[in-house]
Amino acid sequence: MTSIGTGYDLSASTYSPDGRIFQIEYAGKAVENSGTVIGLKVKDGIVLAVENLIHSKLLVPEANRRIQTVDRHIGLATAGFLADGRQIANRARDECASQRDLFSRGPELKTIVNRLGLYVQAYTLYSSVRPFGISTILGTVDKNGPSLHVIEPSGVSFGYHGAAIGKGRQLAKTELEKLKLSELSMSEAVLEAARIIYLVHEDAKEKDFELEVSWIGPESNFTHVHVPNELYKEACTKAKAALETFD
Amino acid sequence: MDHFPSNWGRPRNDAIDQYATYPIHSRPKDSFAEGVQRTQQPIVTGTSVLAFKFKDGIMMAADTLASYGSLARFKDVQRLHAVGNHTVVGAGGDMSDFQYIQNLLEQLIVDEISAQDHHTLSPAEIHEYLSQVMYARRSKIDPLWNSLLVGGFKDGEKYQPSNPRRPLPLTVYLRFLAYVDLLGTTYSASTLATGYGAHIAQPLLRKAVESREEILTEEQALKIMEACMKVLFYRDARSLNKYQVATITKDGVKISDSKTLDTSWSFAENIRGYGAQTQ
Amino acid sequence: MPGSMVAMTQPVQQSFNPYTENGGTILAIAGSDFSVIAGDTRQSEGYSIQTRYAPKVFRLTDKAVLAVNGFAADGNMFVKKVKQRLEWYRHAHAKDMPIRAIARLIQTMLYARRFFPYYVYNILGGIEEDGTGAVYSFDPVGSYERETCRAAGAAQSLVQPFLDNQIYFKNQTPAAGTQFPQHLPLTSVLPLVIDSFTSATERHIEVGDGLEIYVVVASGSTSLQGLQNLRGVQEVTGTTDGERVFVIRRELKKD
Amino acid sequence: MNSSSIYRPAGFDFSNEIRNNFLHEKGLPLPGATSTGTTIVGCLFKDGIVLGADTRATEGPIVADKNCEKIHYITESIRCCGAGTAADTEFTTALISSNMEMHALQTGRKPRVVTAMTMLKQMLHRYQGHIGAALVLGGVDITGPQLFTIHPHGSTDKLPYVTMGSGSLAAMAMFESSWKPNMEREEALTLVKAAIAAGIFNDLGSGSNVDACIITATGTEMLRNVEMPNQRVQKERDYKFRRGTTAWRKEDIRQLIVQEHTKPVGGDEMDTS
Amino acid sequence: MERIDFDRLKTGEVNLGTSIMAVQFKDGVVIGADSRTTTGSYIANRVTDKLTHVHDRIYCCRSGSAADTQAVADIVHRFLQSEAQEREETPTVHIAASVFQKICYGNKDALSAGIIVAGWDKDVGPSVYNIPLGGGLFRQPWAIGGSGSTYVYGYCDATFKDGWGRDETVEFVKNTLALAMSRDGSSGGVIRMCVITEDSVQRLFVPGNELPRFWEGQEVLGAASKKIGSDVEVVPMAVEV
Amino acid sequence: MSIMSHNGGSVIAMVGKDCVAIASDLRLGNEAMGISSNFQRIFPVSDRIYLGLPGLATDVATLREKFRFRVNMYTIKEEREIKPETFAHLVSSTLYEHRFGPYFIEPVMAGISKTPTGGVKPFIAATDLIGCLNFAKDFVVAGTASDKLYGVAEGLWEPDLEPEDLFETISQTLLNAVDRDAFSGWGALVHVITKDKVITRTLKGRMD
Repeated sequence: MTSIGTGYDLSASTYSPDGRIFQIEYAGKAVENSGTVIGLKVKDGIVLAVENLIHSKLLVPEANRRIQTVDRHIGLATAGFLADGRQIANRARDECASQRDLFSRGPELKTIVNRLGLYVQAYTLYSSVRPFGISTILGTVDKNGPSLHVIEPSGVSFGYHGAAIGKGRQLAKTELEKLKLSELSMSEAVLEAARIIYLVHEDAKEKDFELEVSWIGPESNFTHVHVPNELYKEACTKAKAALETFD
Repeated sequence: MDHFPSNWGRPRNDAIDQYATYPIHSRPKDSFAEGVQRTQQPIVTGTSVLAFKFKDGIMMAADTLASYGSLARFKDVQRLHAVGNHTVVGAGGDMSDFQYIQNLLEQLIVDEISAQDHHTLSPAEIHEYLSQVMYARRSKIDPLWNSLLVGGFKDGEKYQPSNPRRPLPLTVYLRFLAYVDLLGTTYSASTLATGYGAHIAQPLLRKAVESREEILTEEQALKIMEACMKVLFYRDARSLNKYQVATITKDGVKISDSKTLDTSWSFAENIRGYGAQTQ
Repeated sequence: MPGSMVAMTQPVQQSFNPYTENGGTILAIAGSDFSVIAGDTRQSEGYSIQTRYAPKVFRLTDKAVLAVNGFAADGNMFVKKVKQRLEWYRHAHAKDMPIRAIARLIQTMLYARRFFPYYVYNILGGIEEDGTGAVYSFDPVGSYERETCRAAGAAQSLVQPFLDNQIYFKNQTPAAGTQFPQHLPLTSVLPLVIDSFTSATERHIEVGDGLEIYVVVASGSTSLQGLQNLRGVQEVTGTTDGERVFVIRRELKKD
Repeated sequence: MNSSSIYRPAGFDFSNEIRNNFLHEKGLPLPGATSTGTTIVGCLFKDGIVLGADTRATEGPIVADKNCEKIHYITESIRCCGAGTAADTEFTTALISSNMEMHALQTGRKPRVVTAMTMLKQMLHRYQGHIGAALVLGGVDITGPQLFTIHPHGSTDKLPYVTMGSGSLAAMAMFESSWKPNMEREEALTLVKAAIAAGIFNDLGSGSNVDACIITATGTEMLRNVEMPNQRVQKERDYKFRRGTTAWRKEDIRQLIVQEHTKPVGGDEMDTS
Repeated sequence: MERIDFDRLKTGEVNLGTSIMAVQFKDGVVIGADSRTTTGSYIANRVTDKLTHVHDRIYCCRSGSAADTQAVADIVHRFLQSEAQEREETPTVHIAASVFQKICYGNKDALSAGIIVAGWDKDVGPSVYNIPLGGGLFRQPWAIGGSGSTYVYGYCDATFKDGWGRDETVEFVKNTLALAMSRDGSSGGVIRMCVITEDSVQRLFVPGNELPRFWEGQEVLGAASKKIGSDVEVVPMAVEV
Repeated sequence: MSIMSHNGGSVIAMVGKDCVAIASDLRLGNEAMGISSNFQRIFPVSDRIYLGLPGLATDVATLREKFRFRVNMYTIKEEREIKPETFAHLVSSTLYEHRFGPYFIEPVMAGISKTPTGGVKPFIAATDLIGCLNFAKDFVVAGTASDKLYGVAEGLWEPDLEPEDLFETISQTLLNAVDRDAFSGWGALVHVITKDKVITRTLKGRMD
């Protein structure tokens, strides 16, 4: 951390002499500390999966989800500060509602991502605020087919075929690249996503985790929902089995 | 209730335009006409909505006409709107206000989905929401010029009425049917009808349905509904012989394609004149 | 449009009227240690019956029951808001609000809307903190009074003089050496309530269909006996000690 | 109309008009008359006509008469149900009934239903709707069973089944869903009773009992209170007062039977010997 | 202006909202009308006969106030009967129309009546007279009237041809009325028609369920075709109970 | 404020066992201001027929004379006493003559007639201001307190009351009804008509 002690990292409104904004990079660190989140854009849908690290055994299972729904057909998953994730989701909901109000139909994800990007970027301009400590994966299926986007703490956003953020992102990306995403069916993608999450968790075995998987596609009537219980259990079992053979 | 939407919420005045027969563009000028909200009079209007309980749920129907004064302006407008999986809202009155209400409900459902909290809106909750909206708007003297029926069927918790403070929830499927209008007036009964239907279909419905709610099958219910729609078409000058039926059962909401009524006129062939005339 | 008709059409203002009337009648009678609050269940507009069952009498607490009559939408909204205030009171004070305070609360709430009133006649019945039966009656903007009996609503003018005669013994001279009782026992009050409503049903077109009679009884009252085996009675008490609330349902004529 | 005075001709007397208009202009609203909110119906069947009516008369929201008669006599084989302003239906039908009797006596024939209808519509049209009578006229004459409605402005309709009054929509719903041509007498009566009942139970302006009248070529059968679905229940107690309950100031008793006491007066007994 | 002047209707008066029509052809006239009578939006009579006989070969079609038009038609009917007796010849359509016109014009403040008189006489053969509100008299080859007529002027102008025979004329009347009835809430029910020729008066009846039908495609796009799928249940987040 | 309540006043008639009763209040007002507490609005028509005329005081006077005249003419022409039923129709048609300029009176009649068998038949009737007759079997009411009278009478009336009981019932009905009416009251007068006598009593009533 070359920045430490230089004084250029005290405010998001200050560049370092080499043209960096350290606060944003620190925010990136916050994302890296978080459980892995991946998103898959497959043949006819989107699958999101989260490695939800359990920091206390006292938590109620399934109570603190990191995949959120922002509109009927838009799902959102964050890596980083959970609270910031909630904030971004609420903002996304407001944006969706205002689009619906204006056009009497479901919003396009591109618009929402752009507006959220601007929103996140605004938090990199002022000394009085800190940038968002999250990266966000958004997915939807609309009349143009599935689409998947990631918004980073800087406010930048890109579209992806497969995305991974958080602690295990490198390994996850490698695994994603091996897949023929455009040929996968939704259920296959769920199994793959579960397998990848279980795989990347290997590095942090000491911590417990909870797998979260949601999808959007014909199977879910184009609504963003968590996958049905049977499929979820199947995915977990198979992921664990795969882990055995992987070793 | 007055069966003509223009008169809803107005002081009753039989001296002028008792039946709202004025063509819209030549109505007597309202002294407040300038600077008044557009909803002070309905323009494109739908007529009655009917609904009642039967063994497996709720059945609701409305014809597909939207009138502009006495002009039959749009002949295939859907006036039944599904809200989530358990509820249907049917509307009479101003169609632009109804479209606004549809948007409200759509957003309500999206918000509910987004919450992901083990809860989907029950028909009773949707009705409560609508009555709050309608009452709030009437209190602003800017009403949504509609009368709405809310029908639904959902599993829910039934409280022991004998002990309201310590509810013992029983999970049962509950049929729900209630009314709300532009004044925020609400009520519930096993048969309901808005607008013109309140006068002409309600007597038939009460006779056919009351005390048989637990016996009537969907097939029988459909027959009753068809009979009522037919009588309404015979007797309501703002109705159409095309209508849709919504059935809400535990399998969810089903809204039919529009059906055409089979009507009978042959008895009139030999009627001549209005008195002594015979040829 | 012909000019001659303009003069006739002009004074007509077709502006929106935010009120309507929904018929029905309510009444309440206070006994020495009980209170009876009753209302019919018909809701109508014009010549149409909207529903044969729309309650007008609501249990607020175990010692207070509120009857509302007039414009149904305002009535329901008002009851909802009163209940909300009582809930807040419970959260703040860990007990039910006494009826005397509820009465004043209702006045304040009504008067707050002095210039866009709730078009509702309220009658509040229940048990005071000293264990006596109480009836409070209100006008739509909050003027109120504690009384022994009161009728309100569409058939108020039919029922009230009858109650004057039968409850207050107005215009009656007692037999020599006797006195009329200050309070009637519950067994005398209930028949009077029922007869008041059957009479009103006979002569007023907006009254009928069903009758709901709430009885609030002070703890340890002798009125409890006989109440439990009455036809169509149901207990709706919320707590286990203290006052008890019962509701008696009867049919009225449906024409 | 009808001459109850020998000093002035028949017809309406407008002498109070000026005074009443003056009062009205001072802002005093004119009071309403008794109206029969009413459900009245008529229905053709194989051999004749069935007429039906409820029996409630109202003054605003108050029931003025719980069991009034709304099926009026025109002739033996013609009857007329009235809705609207009660006095108007009463007197209009009475006048036409009288005219029909005169007509029958003058022509020496049984009068026809169309004759009554024409008299009624011409009279009502003359008064331009100010006589508020909405009528259902039915009867059997030489041309067979005839059924008409007459609106207050004097328009008429000839139909096999008709309804009028505030409950007409409820009653018409029954007819539209159940009427069929060439019904039997009992079927028709049942249908008419159902139509009136629909009015009684769904229209607040109608209530109490069902009256019906069956007219066929062979005779007329007036079924007064053929259904009584709204009898008052027994009161919970009796309300007889103790005699002496009411305090009074002054009493005056006028004997209608003149008491005669014969009492011999004075003098000695007459000597009859 | 053909439109029924609703201001003139008295409170609660029965109104023949109405679509009426008369067309002359070589051998006679075809007259037609819908059958709806309304008080406001209540259909007081759904099978009214608005084709009123006033003499052997003369009929009128009535629109406006039911009471007024019936009264006027009754007066004319009576007049023509006595006229025929007195003059010992059948009155002409023109005479009938003139009497109608006289009454309507002379009482224009009190009446709301729009009447079409049509028939056959030996003077001129077939003829159609239109007496709109106000009491003017206009002879026309075809005439339409009543509230429904405003919707079909264009259709009539575009369709009518001189020199039609009986059947074509009947079709024209039937189609015009069906179009008017389908758009005008104050018209509807059945179509009654009369073909009046020298030899006969023939009644035609088209029941309400057999009216000519025209384009009935989807008129409002989008809204009605909205997909109503049953949503998949949301898998709930655990909530402490 | 209607013309009917300009002077105030109410009348009620009830049927008993072989008797009838008719009662009225005694107030004459000018709108809310009381003028007299001794205003007569029930008049004998014959020995056994009484007529109550609640409504506009000027019309009370006019109609009272009109009916006196017409009943006298009837008696002279027919050479018999008028029956209550006949009188009711006379009242009805007199009012209907004025259909389009009515008297502001809603008459109430009570009387008893003899049956051919020697018994007596009680009779009551009322009409609205244009003469629509209402032959009730129990009670008839009219005037500014009519709503209240309907309510109380419907509660208190019972069939087959003896004259003295009928007196109590009609008096209690009237007094309690007019106490809730601002335009009626100031004392009351009751006539009970039986086969052989007419009992007339002046009641004590509230004077506010």
